[in-house]
Amino acid sequence: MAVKVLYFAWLRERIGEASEVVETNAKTVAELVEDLRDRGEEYELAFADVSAIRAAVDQDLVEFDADISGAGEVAFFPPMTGG
Amino acid sequence: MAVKVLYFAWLRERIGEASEVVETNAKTVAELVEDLRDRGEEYELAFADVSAIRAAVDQDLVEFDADISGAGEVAFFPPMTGG
Amino acid sequence: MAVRVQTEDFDLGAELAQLREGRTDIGALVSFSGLVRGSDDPDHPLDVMELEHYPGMTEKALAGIEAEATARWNLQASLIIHRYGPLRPGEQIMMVATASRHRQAAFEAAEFLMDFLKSRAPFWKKEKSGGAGSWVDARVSDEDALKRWGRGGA
Amino acid sequence: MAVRVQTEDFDLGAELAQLREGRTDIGALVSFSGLVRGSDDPDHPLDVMELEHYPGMTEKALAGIEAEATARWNLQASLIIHRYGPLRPGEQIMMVATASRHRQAAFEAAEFLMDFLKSRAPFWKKEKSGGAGSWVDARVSDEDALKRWGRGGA
Repeated sequence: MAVKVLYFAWLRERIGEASEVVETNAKTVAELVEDLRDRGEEYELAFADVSAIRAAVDQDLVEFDADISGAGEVAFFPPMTGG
Repeated sequence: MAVKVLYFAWLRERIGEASEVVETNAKTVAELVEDLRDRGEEYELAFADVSAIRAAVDQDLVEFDADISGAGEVAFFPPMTGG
Repeated sequence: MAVRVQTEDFDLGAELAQLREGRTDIGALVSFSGLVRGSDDPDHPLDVMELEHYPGMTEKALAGIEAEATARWNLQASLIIHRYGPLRPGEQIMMVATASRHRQAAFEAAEFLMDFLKSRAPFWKKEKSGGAGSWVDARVSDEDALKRWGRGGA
Repeated sequence: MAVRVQTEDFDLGAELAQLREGRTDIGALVSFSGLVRGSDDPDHPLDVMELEHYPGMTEKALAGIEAEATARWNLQASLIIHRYGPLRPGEQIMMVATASRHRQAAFEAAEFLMDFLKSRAPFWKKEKSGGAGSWVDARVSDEDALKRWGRGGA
Protein backbone atom coordinates (compact mmCIF):
# COMPACT_ATOMS: atom_id res chain seq x y z
CA MET A 1 0.00 0.00 0.00
CA ALA A 2 1.02 3.64 -0.35
CA VAL A 3 1.31 5.66 2.85
CA LYS A 4 2.19 9.30 3.36
CA VAL A 5 5.12 9.62 5.76
CA LEU A 6 5.99 12.91 7.49
CA TYR A 7 9.18 13.92 9.28
CA PHE A 8 9.67 16.77 11.74
CA ALA A 9 12.54 18.61 13.44
CA TRP A 10 15.93 16.85 13.22
CA LEU A 11 14.36 13.80 11.54
CA ARG A 12 13.24 16.04 8.70
CA GLU A 13 16.71 17.57 8.50
CA ARG A 14 18.57 14.23 8.46
CA ILE A 15 16.27 12.68 5.88
CA GLY A 16 16.11 15.83 3.80
CA GLU A 17 12.37 15.61 3.18
CA ALA A 18 9.35 16.93 5.09
CA SER A 19 7.09 14.23 3.64
CA GLU A 20 7.01 11.53 1.00
CA VAL A 21 4.74 8.75 -0.21
CA VAL A 22 6.15 5.30 0.55
CA GLU A 23 5.13 1.94 -0.93
CA THR A 24 5.21 -0.59 1.89
CA ASN A 25 3.80 -3.88 3.12
CA ALA A 26 4.44 -2.91 6.73
CA LYS A 27 1.59 -3.64 9.12
CA THR A 28 2.95 -1.70 12.11
CA VAL A 29 4.93 1.47 12.75
CA ALA A 30 7.95 -0.66 13.69
CA GLU A 31 7.80 -2.57 10.37
CA LEU A 32 7.52 0.71 8.50
CA VAL A 33 10.68 1.92 10.23
CA GLU A 34 12.49 -1.22 9.00
CA ASP A 35 11.35 -0.50 5.43
CA LEU A 36 12.44 3.13 5.71
CA ARG A 37 15.91 2.14 6.95
CA ASP A 38 16.44 0.30 3.65
CA ARG A 39 15.94 3.51 1.70
CA GLY A 40 19.45 4.78 2.31
CA GLU A 41 22.12 5.95 4.70
CA GLU A 42 20.33 9.13 5.75
CA TYR A 43 17.35 7.01 6.86
CA GLU A 44 19.58 4.59 8.74
CA LEU A 45 21.15 7.53 10.52
CA ALA A 46 17.80 9.18 11.27
CA PHE A 47 16.30 5.98 12.70
CA ALA A 48 19.47 4.77 14.45
CA ASP A 49 17.98 5.25 17.93
CA VAL A 50 14.22 4.76 17.88
CA SER A 51 14.00 5.38 21.64
CA ALA A 52 14.49 9.05 20.72
CA ILE A 53 11.66 8.98 18.18
CA ARG A 54 7.91 9.32 18.58
CA ALA A 55 5.30 8.31 16.01
CA ALA A 56 1.78 9.41 15.13
CA VAL A 57 -0.72 7.57 12.95
CA ASP A 58 -3.34 9.84 11.42
CA GLN A 59 -2.29 12.57 13.87
CA ASP A 60 -2.67 10.48 17.02
CA LEU A 61 0.40 9.67 19.09
CA VAL A 62 0.98 5.87 19.09
CA GLU A 63 3.44 3.21 20.23
CA PHE A 64 5.65 1.52 17.65
CA ASP A 65 3.58 -1.67 17.68
CA ALA A 66 0.54 0.29 16.45
CA ASP A 67 -1.32 -0.96 13.38
CA ILE A 68 -0.91 1.18 10.26
CA SER A 69 -3.20 -0.71 7.89
CA GLY A 70 -5.60 1.80 6.40
CA ALA A 71 -3.60 4.72 7.78
CA GLY A 72 -3.64 7.93 5.74
CA GLU A 73 -0.42 9.34 7.22
CA VAL A 74 2.32 8.26 9.57
CA ALA A 75 4.59 10.86 11.17
CA PHE A 76 7.97 10.54 12.90
CA PHE A 77 9.47 13.16 15.18
CA PRO A 78 11.59 13.68 18.30
CA PRO A 79 9.97 14.03 21.74
CA MET A 80 7.77 17.11 21.67
CA THR A 81 8.75 20.37 23.33
CA GLY A 82 5.63 22.52 23.37
CA GLY A 83 4.67 25.20 25.86
CA MET B 1 -1.24 51.75 80.49
CA ALA B 2 -3.23 53.15 77.59
CA VAL B 3 -3.51 50.99 74.50
CA LYS B 4 -5.24 51.65 71.21
CA VAL B 5 -7.69 48.86 70.41
CA LEU B 6 -9.11 48.32 66.91
CA TYR B 7 -12.10 46.24 65.81
CA PHE B 8 -12.93 45.00 62.31
CA ALA B 9 -15.87 43.44 60.46
CA TRP B 10 -18.62 42.07 62.72
CA LEU B 11 -16.60 42.82 65.86
CA ARG B 12 -16.63 46.48 64.90
CA GLU B 13 -20.36 46.32 64.22
CA ARG B 14 -21.23 44.60 67.52
CA ILE B 15 -19.06 46.92 69.60
CA GLY B 16 -20.14 49.99 67.68
CA GLU B 17 -16.62 51.43 67.48
CA ALA B 18 -13.79 51.05 64.97
CA SER B 19 -11.18 51.95 67.58
CA GLU B 20 -10.81 53.30 71.07
CA VAL B 21 -8.11 53.95 73.64
CA VAL B 22 -8.38 51.61 76.64
CA GLU B 23 -6.74 51.96 80.06
CA THR B 24 -5.67 48.48 81.14
CA ASN B 25 -3.22 46.54 83.27
CA ALA B 26 -3.50 43.51 81.01
CA LYS B 27 -0.19 41.85 80.14
CA THR B 28 -1.51 39.57 77.38
CA VAL B 29 -4.13 39.66 74.65
CA ALA B 30 -6.25 37.21 76.68
CA GLU B 31 -6.13 39.49 79.74
CA LEU B 32 -7.10 42.46 77.58
CA VAL B 33 -10.13 40.51 76.32
CA GLU B 34 -11.18 39.95 79.96
CA ASP B 35 -10.90 43.69 80.64
CA LEU B 36 -12.89 44.53 77.49
CA ARG B 37 -15.69 42.12 78.45
CA ASP B 38 -16.25 44.24 81.57
CA ARG B 39 -16.96 47.31 79.48
CA GLY B 40 -20.55 46.28 78.68
CA GLU B 41 -23.00 43.90 77.12
CA GLU B 42 -21.97 44.62 73.53
CA TYR B 43 -18.38 43.64 74.42
CA GLU B 44 -19.52 40.48 76.17
CA LEU B 45 -21.50 39.56 73.07
CA ALA B 46 -18.65 40.40 70.68
CA PHE B 47 -16.11 38.36 72.68
CA ALA B 48 -18.49 35.49 73.56
CA ASP B 49 -16.61 32.99 71.37
CA VAL B 50 -12.93 33.83 71.17
CA SER B 51 -12.26 30.80 68.97
CA ALA B 52 -13.88 32.86 66.19
CA ILE B 53 -11.61 35.84 66.85
CA ARG B 54 -8.08 36.62 65.71
CA ALA B 55 -5.77 39.23 67.25
CA ALA B 56 -2.89 41.34 66.01
CA VAL B 57 -0.38 43.27 68.12
CA ASP B 58 1.23 46.18 66.30
CA GLN B 59 -0.10 44.73 63.04
CA ASP B 60 1.37 41.26 63.47
CA LEU B 61 -0.97 38.29 63.86
CA VAL B 62 -0.49 36.73 67.32
CA GLU B 63 -1.89 34.05 69.63
CA PHE B 64 -3.98 35.13 72.63
CA ASP B 65 -1.14 34.45 75.07
CA ALA B 66 0.99 37.09 73.33
CA ASP B 67 2.57 39.86 75.39
CA ILE B 68 1.07 43.32 74.93
CA SER B 69 3.34 45.32 77.21
CA GLY B 70 4.68 48.23 75.19
CA ALA B 71 2.23 47.58 72.36
CA GLY B 72 1.05 50.58 70.37
CA GLU B 73 -2.11 48.94 69.05
CA VAL B 74 -4.03 45.72 69.50
CA ALA B 75 -6.61 44.66 66.91
CA PHE B 76 -9.43 42.11 67.05
CA PHE B 77 -11.17 40.67 63.99
CA PRO B 78 -12.80 37.53 62.59
CA PRO B 79 -10.76 35.03 60.54
CA MET B 80 -9.51 36.81 57.43
CA THR B 81 -11.03 36.32 54.01
CA GLY B 82 -8.66 37.92 51.53
CA GLY B 83 -8.07 36.97 47.94
CA MET C 1 8.37 42.88 43.60
CA ALA C 2 5.53 45.21 44.50
CA VAL C 3 2.38 45.37 46.60
CA ARG C 4 -0.54 47.74 46.06
CA VAL C 5 -3.71 48.17 48.15
CA GLN C 6 -6.27 50.40 46.49
CA THR C 7 -9.97 51.07 45.88
CA GLU C 8 -9.65 51.65 42.13
CA ASP C 9 -9.70 48.88 39.54
CA PHE C 10 -6.50 47.67 37.84
CA ASP C 11 -5.64 46.68 34.28
CA LEU C 12 -4.53 43.04 34.51
CA GLY C 13 -3.13 43.00 30.97
CA ALA C 14 -1.17 46.22 31.43
CA GLU C 15 0.27 44.98 34.73
CA LEU C 16 1.39 41.69 33.16
CA ALA C 17 2.85 43.48 30.15
CA GLN C 18 4.80 45.80 32.42
CA LEU C 19 6.24 42.93 34.47
CA ARG C 20 7.99 41.47 31.43
CA GLU C 21 8.67 44.67 29.52
CA GLY C 22 12.18 44.80 28.07
CA ARG C 23 13.21 41.59 29.80
CA THR C 24 14.55 38.37 28.29
CA ASP C 25 15.18 36.45 31.52
CA ILE C 26 11.56 35.38 32.13
CA GLY C 27 10.37 32.04 30.77
CA ALA C 28 7.10 31.68 32.66
CA LEU C 29 4.55 34.25 33.77
CA VAL C 30 1.58 33.17 35.90
CA SER C 31 -1.30 35.37 36.94
CA PHE C 32 -4.26 34.82 39.20
CA SER C 33 -7.13 37.23 39.43
CA GLY C 34 -10.04 36.96 41.84
CA LEU C 35 -13.44 38.21 40.73
CA VAL C 36 -16.70 38.93 42.56
CA ARG C 37 -19.08 36.10 41.75
CA GLY C 38 -22.79 36.78 41.57
CA SER C 39 -25.27 34.92 43.74
CA ASP C 40 -26.59 31.50 42.64
CA ASP C 41 -29.88 32.29 44.35
CA PRO C 42 -32.16 34.38 42.09
CA ASP C 43 -34.24 35.40 45.12
CA HIS C 44 -31.18 36.90 46.79
CA PRO C 45 -29.02 38.49 44.12
CA LEU C 46 -25.71 39.91 45.31
CA ASP C 47 -25.88 43.69 44.99
CA VAL C 48 -22.43 44.54 46.22
CA MET C 49 -19.53 43.05 48.16
CA GLU C 50 -17.93 45.39 50.68
CA LEU C 51 -14.27 44.70 51.32
CA GLU C 52 -12.99 46.03 54.63
CA HIS C 53 -9.30 45.91 55.48
CA TYR C 54 -6.84 46.92 58.20
CA PRO C 55 -4.82 49.81 56.75
CA GLY C 56 -1.18 49.44 57.65
CA MET C 57 -1.37 45.78 58.59
CA THR C 58 -2.58 44.91 55.09
CA GLU C 59 0.46 46.37 53.36
CA LYS C 60 2.73 44.80 55.97
CA ALA C 61 1.13 41.37 55.61
CA LEU C 62 1.19 41.43 51.80
CA ALA C 63 4.81 42.57 51.69
CA GLY C 64 5.72 39.83 54.17
CA ILE C 65 3.96 37.13 52.12
CA GLU C 66 5.62 38.35 48.94
CA ALA C 67 9.04 38.44 50.62
CA GLU C 68 8.59 34.85 51.72
CA ALA C 69 7.62 33.74 48.21
CA THR C 70 10.69 35.50 46.85
CA ALA C 71 12.86 33.72 49.43
CA ARG C 72 11.40 30.30 48.59
CA TRP C 73 11.37 30.51 44.80
CA ASN C 74 13.66 32.05 42.26
CA LEU C 75 11.34 34.75 40.98
CA GLN C 76 12.26 37.30 38.35
CA ALA C 77 9.28 39.46 39.30
CA SER C 78 6.12 39.41 41.37
CA LEU C 79 3.15 41.65 42.02
CA ILE C 80 0.19 41.71 44.40
CA ILE C 81 -2.70 44.13 43.95
CA HIS C 82 -5.69 43.96 46.31
CA ARG C 83 -8.69 46.25 46.24
CA TYR C 84 -11.01 47.25 49.08
CA GLY C 85 -14.31 49.09 49.28
CA PRO C 86 -17.53 48.28 47.44
CA LEU C 87 -17.25 45.84 44.51
CA ARG C 88 -20.01 44.60 42.20
CA PRO C 89 -20.41 41.12 40.66
CA GLY C 90 -17.97 40.63 37.79
CA GLU C 91 -15.46 43.14 39.17
CA GLN C 92 -11.84 42.31 39.88
CA ILE C 93 -11.01 41.94 43.60
CA MET C 94 -7.29 41.28 43.41
CA MET C 95 -4.46 39.82 41.38
CA VAL C 96 -1.11 38.16 41.89
CA ALA C 97 1.52 37.63 39.24
CA THR C 98 4.74 35.65 39.41
CA ALA C 99 7.51 35.47 36.82
CA SER C 100 10.25 32.88 36.80
CA ARG C 101 12.58 31.03 34.47
CA HIS C 102 10.50 27.86 34.54
CA ARG C 103 6.83 27.14 34.99
CA GLN C 104 6.96 25.14 38.21
CA ALA C 105 8.35 27.98 40.32
CA ALA C 106 5.91 30.49 38.85
CA PHE C 107 2.89 28.23 39.47
CA GLU C 108 3.95 27.23 42.98
CA ALA C 109 4.73 30.78 44.05
CA ALA C 110 1.37 32.04 42.74
CA GLU C 111 -0.50 29.33 44.62
CA PHE C 112 1.52 30.05 47.77
CA LEU C 113 0.68 33.75 47.54
CA MET C 114 -3.01 32.96 47.09
CA ASP C 115 -3.14 30.48 49.97
CA PHE C 116 -1.59 33.01 52.32
CA LEU C 117 -3.65 35.93 51.06
CA LYS C 118 -6.86 33.98 51.68
CA SER C 119 -6.20 33.37 55.37
CA ARG C 120 -3.45 35.78 56.42
CA ALA C 121 -4.18 39.10 54.72
CA PRO C 122 -6.51 41.25 56.88
CA PHE C 123 -9.50 41.57 54.56
CA TRP C 124 -13.12 40.86 55.39
CA LYS C 125 -15.98 40.57 52.92
CA LYS C 126 -19.58 41.58 53.51
CA GLU C 127 -22.16 40.55 50.93
CA LYS C 128 -25.13 42.87 50.56
CA SER C 129 -28.39 41.62 49.07
CA GLY C 130 -31.52 43.78 49.25
CA GLY C 131 -31.23 45.61 52.54
CA ALA C 132 -29.43 42.76 54.29
CA GLY C 133 -25.73 42.18 54.71
CA SER C 134 -23.79 39.10 55.83
CA TRP C 135 -20.11 38.60 56.50
CA VAL C 136 -18.44 35.91 54.41
CA ASP C 137 -17.16 33.13 56.64
CA ALA C 138 -13.58 31.95 56.37
CA ARG C 139 -13.42 28.50 54.82
CA VAL C 140 -11.76 25.63 56.68
CA SER C 141 -10.35 24.47 53.33
CA ASP C 142 -8.51 27.79 52.99
CA GLU C 143 -6.90 27.36 56.39
CA ASP C 144 -6.01 23.77 55.48
CA ALA C 145 -4.45 24.91 52.19
CA LEU C 146 -1.71 26.67 54.18
CA LYS C 147 -0.50 23.43 55.67
CA ARG C 148 0.98 22.11 52.45
CA TRP C 149 3.60 24.87 52.59
CA GLY C 150 4.92 23.53 55.89
CA ARG C 151 4.10 26.68 57.79
CA GLY C 152 0.96 27.45 59.76
CA GLY C 153 1.88 30.76 61.33
CA ALA C 154 1.49 34.33 60.25
CA MET D 1 -13.21 26.86 25.29
CA ALA D 2 -11.00 27.69 22.33
CA VAL D 3 -7.68 26.72 20.76
CA ARG D 4 -5.64 28.86 18.37
CA VAL D 5 -2.39 28.03 16.56
CA GLN D 6 -0.84 31.02 14.84
CA THR D 7 2.36 32.80 13.86
CA GLU D 8 1.27 36.27 15.00
CA ASP D 9 1.60 37.54 18.56
CA PHE D 10 -1.40 37.74 20.90
CA ASP D 11 -2.58 40.31 23.46
CA LEU D 12 -2.61 38.44 26.79
CA GLY D 13 -4.56 41.18 28.58
CA ALA D 14 -7.19 41.45 25.86
CA GLU D 15 -7.65 37.67 25.82
CA LEU D 16 -8.11 37.55 29.59
CA ALA D 17 -10.50 40.49 29.53
CA GLN D 18 -12.57 38.81 26.84
CA LEU D 19 -12.80 35.52 28.76
CA ARG D 20 -14.59 37.21 31.66
CA GLU D 21 -16.44 39.93 29.75
CA GLY D 22 -20.04 40.33 30.86
CA ARG D 23 -19.85 37.31 33.17
CA THR D 24 -20.52 37.10 36.90
CA ASP D 25 -20.03 33.33 37.33
CA ILE D 26 -16.22 33.36 37.39
CA GLY D 27 -14.44 33.64 40.74
CA ALA D 28 -10.92 32.70 39.69
CA LEU D 29 -9.00 33.35 36.48
CA VAL D 30 -5.53 31.86 36.03
CA SER D 31 -3.20 32.54 33.12
CA PHE D 32 0.14 31.12 32.14
CA SER D 33 2.25 32.58 29.41
CA GLY D 34 5.49 31.13 28.13
CA LEU D 35 8.20 33.50 26.88
CA VAL D 36 11.41 33.02 24.92
CA ARG D 37 14.30 33.32 27.36
CA GLY D 38 17.59 34.73 26.17
CA SER D 39 20.82 32.79 26.50
CA ASP D 40 22.79 32.83 29.75
CA ASP D 41 26.01 32.50 27.78
CA PRO D 42 27.21 35.90 26.51
CA ASP D 43 29.44 34.17 23.94
CA HIS D 44 26.44 32.41 22.41
CA PRO D 45 23.47 34.79 22.50
CA LEU D 46 20.17 33.38 21.30
CA ASP D 47 19.27 35.12 18.06
CA VAL D 48 15.98 33.41 17.38
CA MET D 49 13.98 30.36 18.38
CA GLU D 50 12.27 28.56 15.51
CA LEU D 51 9.09 26.75 16.47
CA GLU D 52 8.11 23.98 14.10
CA HIS D 53 4.80 22.18 14.48
CA TYR D 54 2.66 19.49 12.83
CA PRO D 55 -0.28 21.31 11.24
CA GLY D 56 -3.47 19.40 11.82
CA MET D 57 -2.15 17.24 14.63
CA THR D 58 -1.37 20.35 16.69
CA GLU D 59 -4.95 21.62 16.64
CA LYS D 60 -6.24 18.09 17.32
CA ALA D 61 -3.86 17.55 20.25
CA LEU D 62 -4.58 20.94 21.83
CA ALA D 63 -8.35 20.50 21.48
CA GLY D 64 -8.05 17.03 23.03
CA ILE D 65 -6.02 18.31 25.98
CA GLU D 66 -8.48 21.15 26.54
CA ALA D 67 -11.45 18.77 26.34
CA GLU D 68 -9.87 16.57 28.98
CA ALA D 69 -9.26 19.52 31.30
CA THR D 70 -12.89 20.56 30.85
CA ALA D 71 -14.03 17.02 31.69
CA ARG D 72 -11.87 16.89 34.83
CA TRP D 73 -12.54 20.32 36.27
CA ASN D 74 -15.58 22.55 36.37
CA LEU D 75 -14.31 25.33 34.14
CA GLN D 76 -16.33 28.38 33.15
CA ALA D 77 -13.92 29.14 30.31
CA SER D 78 -10.54 28.12 28.92
CA LEU D 79 -8.22 29.18 26.15
CA ILE D 80 -5.02 27.89 24.58
CA ILE D 81 -3.00 29.97 22.11
CA HIS D 82 0.28 28.62 20.74
CA ARG D 83 2.52 30.34 18.22
CA TYR D 84 4.94 28.82 15.72
CA GLY D 85 7.60 30.23 13.42
CA PRO D 86 10.57 32.41 14.38
CA LEU D 87 10.44 34.04 17.84
CA ARG D 88 12.96 36.36 19.45
CA PRO D 89 14.03 36.53 23.13
CA GLY D 90 11.33 38.22 25.21
CA GLU D 91 8.52 37.27 22.83
CA GLN D 92 5.44 35.36 23.89
CA ILE D 93 5.40 31.69 22.78
CA MET D 94 2.01 30.62 24.10
CA MET D 95 -0.63 31.12 26.74
CA VAL D 96 -3.27 29.14 28.55
CA ALA D 97 -6.09 30.59 30.63
CA THR D 98 -8.58 28.84 32.87
CA ALA D 99 -11.61 30.31 34.60
CA SER D 100 -13.51 28.62 37.39
CA ARG D 101 -15.62 29.39 40.43
CA HIS D 102 -12.78 28.68 42.85
CA ARG D 103 -9.03 29.01 42.66
CA GLN D 104 -8.08 25.36 43.09
CA ALA D 105 -9.80 24.17 39.91
CA ALA D 106 -8.42 27.08 37.89
CA PHE D 107 -4.84 26.49 39.11
CA GLU D 108 -4.97 22.71 38.68
CA ALA D 109 -6.48 22.88 35.20
CA ALA D 110 -3.87 25.43 34.07
CA GLU D 111 -1.03 23.23 35.35
CA PHE D 112 -2.59 20.18 33.71
CA LEU D 113 -2.82 21.99 30.38
CA MET D 114 0.81 23.08 30.64
CA ASP D 115 2.11 19.63 31.60
CA PHE D 116 0.37 18.08 28.61
CA LEU D 117 1.33 20.85 26.20
CA LYS D 118 4.99 20.43 27.12
CA SER D 119 5.18 16.75 26.20
CA ARG D 120 2.12 15.98 24.07
CA ALA D 121 1.63 18.93 21.73
CA PRO D 122 3.63 18.45 18.51
CA PHE D 123 5.98 21.42 18.68
CA TRP D 124 9.75 21.41 18.35
CA LYS D 125 12.10 24.26 19.16
CA LYS D 126 15.34 25.07 17.40
CA GLU D 127 17.63 27.66 18.95
CA LYS D 128 19.75 29.67 16.55
CA SER D 129 22.91 31.40 17.72
CA GLY D 130 25.33 32.90 15.21
CA GLY D 131 25.19 30.58 12.23
CA ALA D 132 24.51 27.47 14.32
CA GLY D 133 21.22 25.89 15.29
CA SER D 134 20.40 23.23 17.88
CA TRP D 135 17.16 21.45 18.68
CA VAL D 136 15.93 21.86 22.25
CA ASP D 137 15.85 18.48 23.99
CA ALA D 138 12.73 17.31 25.76
CA ARG D 139 13.21 17.36 29.52
CA VAL D 140 12.75 14.19 31.55
CA SER D 141 11.14 16.35 34.25
CA ASP D 142 8.45 17.40 31.77
CA GLU D 143 7.62 13.79 30.99
CA ASP D 144 7.58 13.01 34.71
CA ALA D 145 5.23 15.93 35.35
CA LEU D 146 2.51 14.10 33.43
CA LYS D 147 2.48 11.22 35.87
CA ARG D 148 0.87 13.20 38.68
CA TRP D 149 -2.32 13.39 36.62
CA GLY D 150 -2.63 9.60 36.65
CA ARG D 151 -2.32 9.33 32.91
CA GLY D 152 0.79 8.66 30.86
CA GLY D 153 -0.69 8.29 27.38
CA ALA D 154 -1.50 10.72 24.65
